[in-house]
Amino acid sequence: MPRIGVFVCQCGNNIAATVDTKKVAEEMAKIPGVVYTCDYKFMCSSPGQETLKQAIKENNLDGIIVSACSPHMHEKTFRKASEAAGLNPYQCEITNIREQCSWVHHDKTKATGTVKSVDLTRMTIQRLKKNQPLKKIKIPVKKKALVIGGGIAGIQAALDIAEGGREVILVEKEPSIGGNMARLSETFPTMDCSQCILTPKMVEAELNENITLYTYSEVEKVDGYIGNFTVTVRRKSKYVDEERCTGCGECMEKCPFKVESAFELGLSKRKVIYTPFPQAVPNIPVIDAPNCPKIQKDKCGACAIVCGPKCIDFKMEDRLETVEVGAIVVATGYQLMPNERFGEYGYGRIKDVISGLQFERLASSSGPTGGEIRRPSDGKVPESVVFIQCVGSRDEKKGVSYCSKICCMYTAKHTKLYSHKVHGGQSYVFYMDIRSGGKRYEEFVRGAIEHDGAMYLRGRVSRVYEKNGKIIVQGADTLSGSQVEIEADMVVLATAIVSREGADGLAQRLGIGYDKHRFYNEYHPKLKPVETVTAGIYLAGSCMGPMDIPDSVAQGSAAASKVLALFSADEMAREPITALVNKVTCNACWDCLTACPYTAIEREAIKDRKGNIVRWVARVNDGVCQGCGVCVAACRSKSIDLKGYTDEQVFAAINAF
Amino acid sequence: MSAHLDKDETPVASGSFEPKIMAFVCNWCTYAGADLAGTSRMEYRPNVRIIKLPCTGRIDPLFILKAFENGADGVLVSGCHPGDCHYTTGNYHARRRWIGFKSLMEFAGIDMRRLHFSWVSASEAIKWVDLINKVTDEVKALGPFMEYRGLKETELE
Amino acid sequence: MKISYYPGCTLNTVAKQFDSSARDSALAMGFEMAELRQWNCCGATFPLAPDNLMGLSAPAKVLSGARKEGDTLTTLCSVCYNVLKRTNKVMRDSRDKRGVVNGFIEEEYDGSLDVLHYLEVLRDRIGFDKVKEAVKRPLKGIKAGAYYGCMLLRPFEDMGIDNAERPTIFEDLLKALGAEPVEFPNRIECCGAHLAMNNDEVVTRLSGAVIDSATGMGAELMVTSCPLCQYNLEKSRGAAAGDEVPVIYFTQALGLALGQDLETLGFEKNATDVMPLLKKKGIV
Amino acid sequence: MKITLSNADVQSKGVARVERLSGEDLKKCYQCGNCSAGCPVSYAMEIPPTRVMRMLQLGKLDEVKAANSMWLCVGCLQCYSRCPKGCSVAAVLEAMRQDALREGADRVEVKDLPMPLLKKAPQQAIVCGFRKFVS
Ligand SMILES: Cc1cc2nc3c(=O)[nH]c(=O)nc-3n(C[C@H](O)[C@H](O)[C@H](O)COP(=O)(O)OP(=O)(O)OC[C@H]3O[C@@H](n4cnc5c(N)ncnc54)[C@H](O)[C@@H]3O)c2cc1C
Ligand SMILES: Cc1cc2nc3c(=O)[nH]c(=O)nc-3n(C[C@H](O)[C@H](O)[C@H](O)COP(=O)(O)OP(=O)(O)OC[C@H]3O[C@@H](n4cnc5c(N)ncnc54)[C@H](O)[C@@H]3O)c2cc1C
Ligand code: SF4
Ligand code: SF4
Ligand code: SF4
Ligand code: SF4
Ligand code: SF4
Ligand code: SF4
Ligand code: SF4
Ligand code: SF4
Repeated sequence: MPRIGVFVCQCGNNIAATVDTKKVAEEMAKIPGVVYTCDYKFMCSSPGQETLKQAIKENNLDGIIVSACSPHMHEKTFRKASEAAGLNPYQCEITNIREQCSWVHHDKTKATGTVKSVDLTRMTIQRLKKNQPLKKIKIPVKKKALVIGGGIAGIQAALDIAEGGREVILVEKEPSIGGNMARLSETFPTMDCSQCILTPKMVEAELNENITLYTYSEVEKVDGYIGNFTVTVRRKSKYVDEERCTGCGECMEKCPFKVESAFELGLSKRKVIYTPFPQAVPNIPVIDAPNCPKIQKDKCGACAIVCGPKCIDFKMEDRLETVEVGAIVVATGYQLMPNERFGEYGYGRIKDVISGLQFERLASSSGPTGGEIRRPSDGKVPESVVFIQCVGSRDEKKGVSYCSKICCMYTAKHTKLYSHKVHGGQSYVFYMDIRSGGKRYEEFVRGAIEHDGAMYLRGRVSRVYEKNGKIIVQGADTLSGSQVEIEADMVVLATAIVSREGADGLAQRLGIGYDKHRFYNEYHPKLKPVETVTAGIYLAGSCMGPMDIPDSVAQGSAAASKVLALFSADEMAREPITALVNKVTCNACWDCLTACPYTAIEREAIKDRKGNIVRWVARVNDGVCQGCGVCVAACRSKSIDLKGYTDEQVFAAINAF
Repeated sequence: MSAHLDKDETPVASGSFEPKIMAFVCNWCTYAGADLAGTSRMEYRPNVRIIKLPCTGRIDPLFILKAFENGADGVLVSGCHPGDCHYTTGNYHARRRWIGFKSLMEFAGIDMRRLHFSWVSASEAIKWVDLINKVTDEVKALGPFMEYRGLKETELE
Repeated sequence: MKISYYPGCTLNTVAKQFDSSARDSALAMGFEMAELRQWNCCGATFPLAPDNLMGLSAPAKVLSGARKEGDTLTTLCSVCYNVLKRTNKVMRDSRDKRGVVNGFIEEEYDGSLDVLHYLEVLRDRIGFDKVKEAVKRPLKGIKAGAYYGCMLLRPFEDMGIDNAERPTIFEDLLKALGAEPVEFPNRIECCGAHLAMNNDEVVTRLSGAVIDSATGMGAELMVTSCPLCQYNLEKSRGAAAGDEVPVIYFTQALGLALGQDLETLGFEKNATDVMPLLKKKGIV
Repeated sequence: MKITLSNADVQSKGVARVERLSGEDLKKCYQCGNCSAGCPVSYAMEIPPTRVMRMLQLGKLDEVKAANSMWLCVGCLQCYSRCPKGCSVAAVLEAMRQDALREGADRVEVKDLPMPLLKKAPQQAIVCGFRKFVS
């Protein structure tokens, strides 16, 4: 026979005013198994808790009910008190007779609140009889983090984690870290030079002893769960021995072949053995194998001849490396939507129609023109430049429905850069709305208009074509209500920010969610902006959606603080509300496996004594299971149950209805 | 198990039928929404008894049948709004299963007007109150649900 | 190979040269354009308001008749093509509208016809390389501007003949014929269409801009695929700077390149004389 | 210009009818101006396409009807094919034209058409023209 105690709280007058707590206690005393009841003014007060502890000890209670406020208020309090009194905390249950009775049923004469309190407490008692003592799950935590993506967000996260004294591996798929920010010239809203503020951070990341850079590498596989991830990283062959290379650059100097530079977005060429840009970190070249005649057909080999330390190895192969980490930060960034989709704007056909990022390269002092604004076709300094905003953004039909958030700002920046660099030049901006909601952002845009003389036209451009060596832009200015035609020397498209090619594949490997635009989903857009639904995996930067540098950096730091918090204890305690499989009855239908939102269910082989697999069953990974119970309802053979909410417990409550 | 209070103390006014409603709600949204109705001191019909589950995805059709067996005149299932689920997709599973439920319940001879499915978020106290009042009144109009009560007695024998 | 052919009203009257040169060229390319036994006017405009189902009955009737004669229907005039292709799509995709329209015309047509423009037949069924092989009188040295107009391309989701903003099908044909196509900006802009009826100002302005745009890029010849475009361009020549440029149907260019007798090509029916150009280039 | 706005304008039944006839949802238009920018006859319209959409959003159907815009639209679909929101001003104008024609407001009189035109113009121009301008 169980020994149950029931404590009915009056909550001052909050409960007692409409619920007859004494009566409730009396009624409960009649239920078989209930050996102790009382009603008390403030159960959560220190004396209240003392009463509870004492009663447990004195009456040797093996389960208690506190009929009081919502479990969301004080379940923790009373479970802690129970534990202090030597009772398993999960043998303490709460009945909510305040939010569900006294506060919503005010009619004392009809005693509705009292009746309901009696019913609810009775249901809880019967449920409690089926409770099993549970133990908090302890998970060991490996205090090493993996950051995927070495843009500004990833660099910031890595630096902050390293600063907190933990080891970090930073995986970057390109030969250098830096991401898109490395391409930018000067940056809004303060107009500092991007390289000047980024390069020190890149170098810091390289020199920090807690950070290991894996450049030219990609995450291939992710196993495990929070605190215990096993990640397989493909380290693509650089054909250059990183340990020995001094970064002297001789090889690049002597390599006779050139191809279009992806970093420069086709505005200039680079050698086949290359670093993407001069300030690359690490400053170690890689060979672009598909374009190297030596690797393809054994011709050339010039680089190997000139390399002093002899670090070039044309036979080098990709390596797979496994790393064990406790947390992962995903910071894989964004790319621009391919402009070719907008044939009416002539991108790809008219050489001087370029993208915003290409303009950044033209304006950058380390770019192909040394920072002079010259048009790609003939190197002429353009006397008039038309900027078109929202290309592909806010365009349900050919592009994406969302606003790319940063292009209003960078277009204003471009007009400023242009007016500073080309005196007498005129910029025109076609916009639909100006979105400049940030600190000093609106002032920045107004400055472009009022101080730097950009001509803003409210309207969209219908088409762009060439005529007699000029680019004709045909648009509308809806404020004056007229069609507008402008003869321009160059056109810059503020193209939509979209997720990286392959972002969905990485998400699937990591088990995190993404939206229909393949941007990664945060756990909660307001309250958990850098967490994912998968515990232990965090997000930072523009892989979540369009974002400027201040936001990306803030998120990098936020993700790092989450990682450091996780790493602050050796073990992580988790609520023991997890699913459990009955291996005897499980018939391996895998319904649970497909239903589980967290991929917490694995296939387990049952082996005979000789080690032969005799059959398969489902197994729940306690580290991953979040206790939703979806699998339980999915299992047709009733072979899986949820601790703390077992079928038995729920049926007991229903039966007491 | 019948009521432990003496007959004359029950809120049932003589002659008028007061239905019993069982509500299965999720811990994160609807339970919190009901709490908010409490903290806001809103009043609603006293006929509902809540059973808290982690997620509507945990709900088994048998829970509902069992509730009817045990004297429920109506059953309510409520959880997070689509896209808002604490467990990301639990409520989608619940919703998908709901289609199956429905035909099962109909097959079992349950008038679908006695079974309600709803979304109430943690901030929708008013929606919760309106929902309980509406469900109570509708089930009240339908009268007591007797078909399943017998089952339990025979089962117990 | 035989392909059902819908000429449409205009090709039986003012645009006979468009029709005859197409038929002759088809034969030269190894297929026969089999004129539908019975046909009516397509209505010359696809009803833009989806509510107007009556407007679909005439073209649906054409399609329904054509389906009884085969599974493919080809046309020459861009307008007919636009109307028939879009109507066909409605009949295929919308069960409701199909029901109503079939009710009007007392037929059971299901949209299962393939509606192809003659250009598509050449590109997809014959192949431009085959056309190129068959050329006997290459249009060498002629800078030709292909004028698409609106109806061949828009709306893209319905027509799908080519990229709506940057089509190449027309230029590809001209290339196969040995000409030098010039891509000019206004090749997909409107000529003024039916405003020919009551608004000369607009037509002259739009068509004039088309011609200017083409000659500005060096076109010496303009090629069309629609009698209305042809008419508007011819009529507006006076307004344009590139006044001298002759305008012909693409099938005339095709027939010319395939080596047909000049007399059969009906150049004399065009408002502009193409002969001086051909002579200058040494083609005739 | 000044207009007065009332609920009856904003919730205009006439505009709702145009929406029904055209199959277009006028609320979708966010006034980007692309249609006006690309419309070949916008220069001659008393109310250019973008503003047509705006005036209808405001319920000012009569103003749009009184303007020449719907009679000038050549149906080239430049507006529709480039509208980022997938709106067809062409369909809206056609619906209004249909409405006007059904009320018997013919735009051209057949007897006024010049003979040379009737003789030389392609049939399709005349058929199409009649369908756009005559009830
Ligand atoms: C034209 C233009 C101008 C701009 N100007 C400004 C400005 O003036 N001010 C401002 O605040 N912001 C500006 N921005 C925005 C700025 O570029 C971004 O806010 C910032 O770069 C985002 O950083 P990130 O780290 O999130 O992403 P990214 O910079 O995109 O970095 C992501 C990194 O992850 C790597 N990566 C991707 N996938 C993988 C993978 N699977 N495995 C390993 N590595 C991977 C990439 O190679 C890259 O290095 C501008 C943007 C544009 C387009
Ligand atoms: C009308 C309106 C609607 C909004 N709606 C939304 C919405 O739908 N979604 C959304 O995301 N955001 C919304 N916001 C914005 C949202 O309110 C803010 O983002 C958020 O409240 C900011 O939180 P905070 O903690 O920074 O500041 P606050 O909420 O202002 O908190 C600051 C706290 O500090 C205390 N404090 C101040 N000075 C001192 C001092 N010297 N010593 C001690 N304590 C001090 C204050 O008393 C206060 O409690 C809305 C804002 C407004 C005005
Ligand atoms: S336990 Fe809850 S109900 Fe009791 S006194 Fe504390 S707050 Fe009030
Ligand atoms: S020459 Fe050798 S050491 Fe110098 S950068 Fe090239 S690979 Fe490195
Ligand atoms: S072997 Fe390849 S990388 Fe080396 S110099 Fe030759 S082309 Fe360049
Ligand atoms: S930020 Fe500005 S330019 Fe970019 S999509 Fe949004 S509104 Fe358009
Ligand atoms: S309870 Fe939820 S998270 Fe846990 S195994 Fe089942 S479905 Fe997965
Ligand atoms: S659903 Fe049930 S029977 Fe099927 S695999 Fe999972 S636990 Fe086993
Ligand atoms: S293009 Fe479309 S959204 Fe833009 S103004 Fe015209 S109708 Fe409106
Ligand atoms: S269809 Fe009409 S409104 Fe649209 S662009 Fe053409 S002429 Fe202008």
